[in-house]
Amino acid sequence: MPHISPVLWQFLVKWMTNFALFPPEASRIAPQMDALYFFMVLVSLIGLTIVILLLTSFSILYSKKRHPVAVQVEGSTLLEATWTIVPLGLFLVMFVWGALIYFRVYTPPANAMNIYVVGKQWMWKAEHPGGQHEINSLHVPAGRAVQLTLISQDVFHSFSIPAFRVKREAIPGRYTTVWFEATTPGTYHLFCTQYCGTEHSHMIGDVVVLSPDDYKKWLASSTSGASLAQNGERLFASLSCNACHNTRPDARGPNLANVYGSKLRLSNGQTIVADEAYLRSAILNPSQNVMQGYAPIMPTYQGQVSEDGVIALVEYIKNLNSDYRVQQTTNTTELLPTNEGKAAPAGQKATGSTPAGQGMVKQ
Amino acid sequence: MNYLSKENGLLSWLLTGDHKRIAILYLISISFFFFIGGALAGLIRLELLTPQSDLMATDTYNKVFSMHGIIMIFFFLVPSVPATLGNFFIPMMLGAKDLALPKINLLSWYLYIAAGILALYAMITGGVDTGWTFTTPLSTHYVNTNVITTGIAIFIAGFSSIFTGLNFIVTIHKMRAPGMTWFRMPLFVWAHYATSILMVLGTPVLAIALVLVVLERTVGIGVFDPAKGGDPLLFQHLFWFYSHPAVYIMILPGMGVINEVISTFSRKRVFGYTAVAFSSVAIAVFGFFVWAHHMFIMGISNYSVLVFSLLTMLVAVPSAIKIFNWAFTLYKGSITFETPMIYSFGFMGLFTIGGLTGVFLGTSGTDIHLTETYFIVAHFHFVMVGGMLMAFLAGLHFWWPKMTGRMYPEKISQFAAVVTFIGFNFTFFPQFILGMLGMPRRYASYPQEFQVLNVFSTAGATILGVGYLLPVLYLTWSLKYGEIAGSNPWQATGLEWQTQSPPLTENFVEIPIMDHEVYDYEWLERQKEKEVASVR
Amino acid sequence: MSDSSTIVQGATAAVHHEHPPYQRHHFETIGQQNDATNFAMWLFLLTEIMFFGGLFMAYLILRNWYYPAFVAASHQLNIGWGSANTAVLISSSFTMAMGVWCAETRRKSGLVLALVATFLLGLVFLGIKSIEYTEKIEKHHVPGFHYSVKSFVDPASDPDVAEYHDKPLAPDMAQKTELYFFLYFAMTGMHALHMIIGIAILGFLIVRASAGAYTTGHVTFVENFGLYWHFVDIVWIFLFPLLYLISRHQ
Amino acid sequence: MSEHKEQEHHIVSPKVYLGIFIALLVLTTLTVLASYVEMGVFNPIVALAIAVLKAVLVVLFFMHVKYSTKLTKLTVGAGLFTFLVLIGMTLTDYITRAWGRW
Repeated sequence: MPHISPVLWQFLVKWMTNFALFPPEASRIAPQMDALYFFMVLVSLIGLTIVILLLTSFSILYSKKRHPVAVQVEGSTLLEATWTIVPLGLFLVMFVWGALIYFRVYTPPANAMNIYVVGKQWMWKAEHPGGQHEINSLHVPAGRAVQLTLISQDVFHSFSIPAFRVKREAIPGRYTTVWFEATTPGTYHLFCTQYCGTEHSHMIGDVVVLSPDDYKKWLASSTSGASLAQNGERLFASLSCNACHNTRPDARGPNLANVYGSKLRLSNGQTIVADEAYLRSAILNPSQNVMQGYAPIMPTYQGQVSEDGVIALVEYIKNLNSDYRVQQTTNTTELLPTNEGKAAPAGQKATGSTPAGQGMVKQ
Repeated sequence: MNYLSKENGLLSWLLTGDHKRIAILYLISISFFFFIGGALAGLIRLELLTPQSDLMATDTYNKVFSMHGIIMIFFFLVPSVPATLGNFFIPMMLGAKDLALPKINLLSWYLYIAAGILALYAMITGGVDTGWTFTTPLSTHYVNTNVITTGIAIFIAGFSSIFTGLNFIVTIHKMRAPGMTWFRMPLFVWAHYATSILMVLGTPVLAIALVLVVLERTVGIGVFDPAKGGDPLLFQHLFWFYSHPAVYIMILPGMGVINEVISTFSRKRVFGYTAVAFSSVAIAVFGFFVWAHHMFIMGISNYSVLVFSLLTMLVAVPSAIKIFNWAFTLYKGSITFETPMIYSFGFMGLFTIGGLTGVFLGTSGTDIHLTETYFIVAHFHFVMVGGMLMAFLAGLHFWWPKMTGRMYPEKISQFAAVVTFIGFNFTFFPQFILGMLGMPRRYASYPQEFQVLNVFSTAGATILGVGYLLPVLYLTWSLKYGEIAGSNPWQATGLEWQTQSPPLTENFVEIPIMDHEVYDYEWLERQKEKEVASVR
Repeated sequence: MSDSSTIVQGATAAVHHEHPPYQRHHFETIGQQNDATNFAMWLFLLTEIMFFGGLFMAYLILRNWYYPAFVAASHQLNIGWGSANTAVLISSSFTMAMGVWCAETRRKSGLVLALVATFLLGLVFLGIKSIEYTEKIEKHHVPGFHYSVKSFVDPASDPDVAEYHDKPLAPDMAQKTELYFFLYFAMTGMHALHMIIGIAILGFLIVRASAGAYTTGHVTFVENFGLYWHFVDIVWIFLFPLLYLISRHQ
Repeated sequence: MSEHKEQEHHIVSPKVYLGIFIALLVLTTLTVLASYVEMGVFNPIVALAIAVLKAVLVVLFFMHVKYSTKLTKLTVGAGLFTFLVLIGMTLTDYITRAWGRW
């Protein structure tokens, strides 16, 4: 078979070199998750072995040939209690251990750097605070906690990085978050794991973990000219948000400086922490989030601003930390300060002419 | 004279009120749907032989796996054991002439057929590509396939299932023969009682969820549409409120079959009858409290995750109890290894794996990594195919002599059982590893390094396919050429075996009186002695 | 037997005895048959509870999220018609219960009369419901069909709600009234569908009852239908306060 | 037949029906009037309490549950229980979503 064997050989070579049985562990959480996983595998193997041993040994010992007449046994409370309580105990251990890991994965540390990820049919768009955009790839530094704030523009998607053992659904209408700390530089799979329509299986990409130095280089080389906050600022001005949200004493809307992270009193008496989710909701469903002392006059921007636009606005508001900045925005969008956000790239100059805000307002 | 030969002609079947004939109608129809679903599964495995989506385009693949899921779940697994074996044997095991509501029973078959035709129509005229889960807003706003037709089909199939369950509950409560107390009922009946509770209470919630999806597609206003203020997670809650208990609807009847088979072929009463009976009911009750473990990473509240994860651990325990009770039923028995027994051994091994891997997914931490991957695909196929289908085949072989009056050929069927077991493991075990590697489910294409395991899986599926075709051939053959079975070929104790095979339309010449425990093999011996004495 | 207040049916009859004509062959006694069908009806009502349960669930969540919209939208419902319909339905339940009593005590003309009254009250209910639906259609309050939020962003323009002095809703909240009306139509529509099915069966019952079918001791069919009818009544008993009476003060 | 007893058929007197009918009408009037009174959080509670009371009256007397077997009572209870499971367990998600944002 001279024709077949080279083909077969090629296949074998390809398979052997590409073959995987266990995913790489490339994040801080991965070994912890795997420890639990292997504990459960071990328990399962022991359980399975016991069952198989029981079945085979009884089958041999009490086969009709050896044991022609059955002896009736009623049952045994002691035995039954054993195999009720022992599995229950083991399952409860797994529950507690699993819950600890679950909360760890979905509770980002306070110092995590934030990257926004928008899922849409059928691509992932990552937006870095420095204004870098990526489609179907995500560059992150090793050794630093990275928080992803996910949202979907259409259907449910799920952002899965098997090598990091993390996964979170991007759902329409609400931010979800997940975080990880990559440990090993390299390129890893990024999958959409929630079925999302025709091209679901092509909604894949790469997560590139870079060493801190490489990451800095990457940030500098892939900047789009304006940071996310600057894009937000432009959008803020073009939507005339500053007509109400300004520093004038007769302003119709609350001043947004330092609003992020503060506790707000709403007109319905509730207090709420102004986080990303709140800011997003306040833009899209303003009447449910009116601050005390203000009239519910703000129009909704639902359907007018894309998710990317909302992200830019949220990022802008997050970074508004002085009245001066607000006034600047009110007067002009041309005066863009440098180094605004904590993760904004150093030495970046805004040109003001870059139409980075384009495409953020739905036509 | 028996139920098969009493009347002839198509109409005598289509208008029958006899639970046994309806069971046969169901058996034929679910087999038909099983092979359609199986063919679709074959297409899926063929496509996944190579990393690229080269056999079919991604949208075709999406339709294929969606229809595979819909047909297998709603048109095969849910009605499989209850509507065939349950329908046939519950009245007989209870010593009744029929189910309590024969007309409703026939109606439920017609609903099933109507739903099946509608689903096939939807499939032929363009298919549906939402997956069997109909996730909103994908199913409501982002696909242009036959979601409405399929939704209506499942709605109707749901009512078929409700009526079956309702009928069983009424029958079990009201139609038991004299002396047939609750704790003298075969465990098969207990399992069906638990199943029926789930059917009656769970299915309507699925029905209303589908109605809302259909309304959202037609009228376009969204209880599930975030753009209009609705919540897509609400659909998930309603859907899984049924669809999680539905997996117990699919597995509990199978567990019922295993009880009967293991007891019969080890000549022993089931170890800890009461515990097994109550564990069925416990599964049914706890089954309603755990649905949100399908939504752990979907953005439900973390505290809610804690509650549902904990309750999931509790629901795993009754299954563990059953497995060990079955194993200990063999203890000091006198075991023979006929085909149903081989299938039951297969069931116990595979269901143990399926159940334990379920715990991986119910544990919130590992669920993050394993959910939505091939791990979950492998898990539920171990439970559904390795568990339920094995049990169904065990039951089918076990009761075949009673249903048809003929024996199946023993050697070849033992061979088929072994082939099925081997093929199954080859098909689905590699998928656990694929899942741990992170291969997402519902992918038409995948990265290179997953190919080897996928090739294993496809090769296994081929063996599995042979394993499923064999019974069709030899069982059909046995209808004409099989040995005459006699009324009780297995020397089993159930009331259904104490009457002729195939049974009379009225099941019993006179209503039996249950004066002994079920699984009482000594009673059976005494009966035989009495018969011998009376002949003398 | 019929004039005592308690009938013990069937009891411990032997296997072979005279069957009444309406006893199905697979039951041993008529009592067993009655029990079985009665129990089956209850189980069916159980599924109905869960069926409406899904809608109530959706209502509960959305009402808590968009309370102002739900209040304003509920003011669009006419409380007069709503209360009248509640009374009509309660009356029909009463006549139905009387019908069952007539069947039990073998009063044929009484039974027919009660069933006809129930039938007519059911039709009155649907008539009033259709008047209400027409109002909604005229005001473009049917979700999905040219839905208009005018009455909510500018309540002054709507004389129907003048008595409540509603404040104008913010536009985003006003949109949510569409969700209220969706639930309103889904819940009352599903309820009306049950009424229509019930009325159709009632028509059948009236014909059979006037032929004397249910006054010979075989009352289960009437009784079980009564259970269904009362269940539909109960659903309305909950729908009425939830949809009409969210908040009528101000 | 078997050992299980068939249910005794109790005929409810029309007087009882009439009483329940009047009670239901009174409660309907009451619930309408209550909705016009400002009671804050108690408005929906009162409305639902009256509705539950009305439903209980219908179930117990019009539907004869008061005179029925334990099985019927258990069935009604099971329906109510499952309905509450649906509502309650779903609410564990909705109520706690706002508890700290993750």
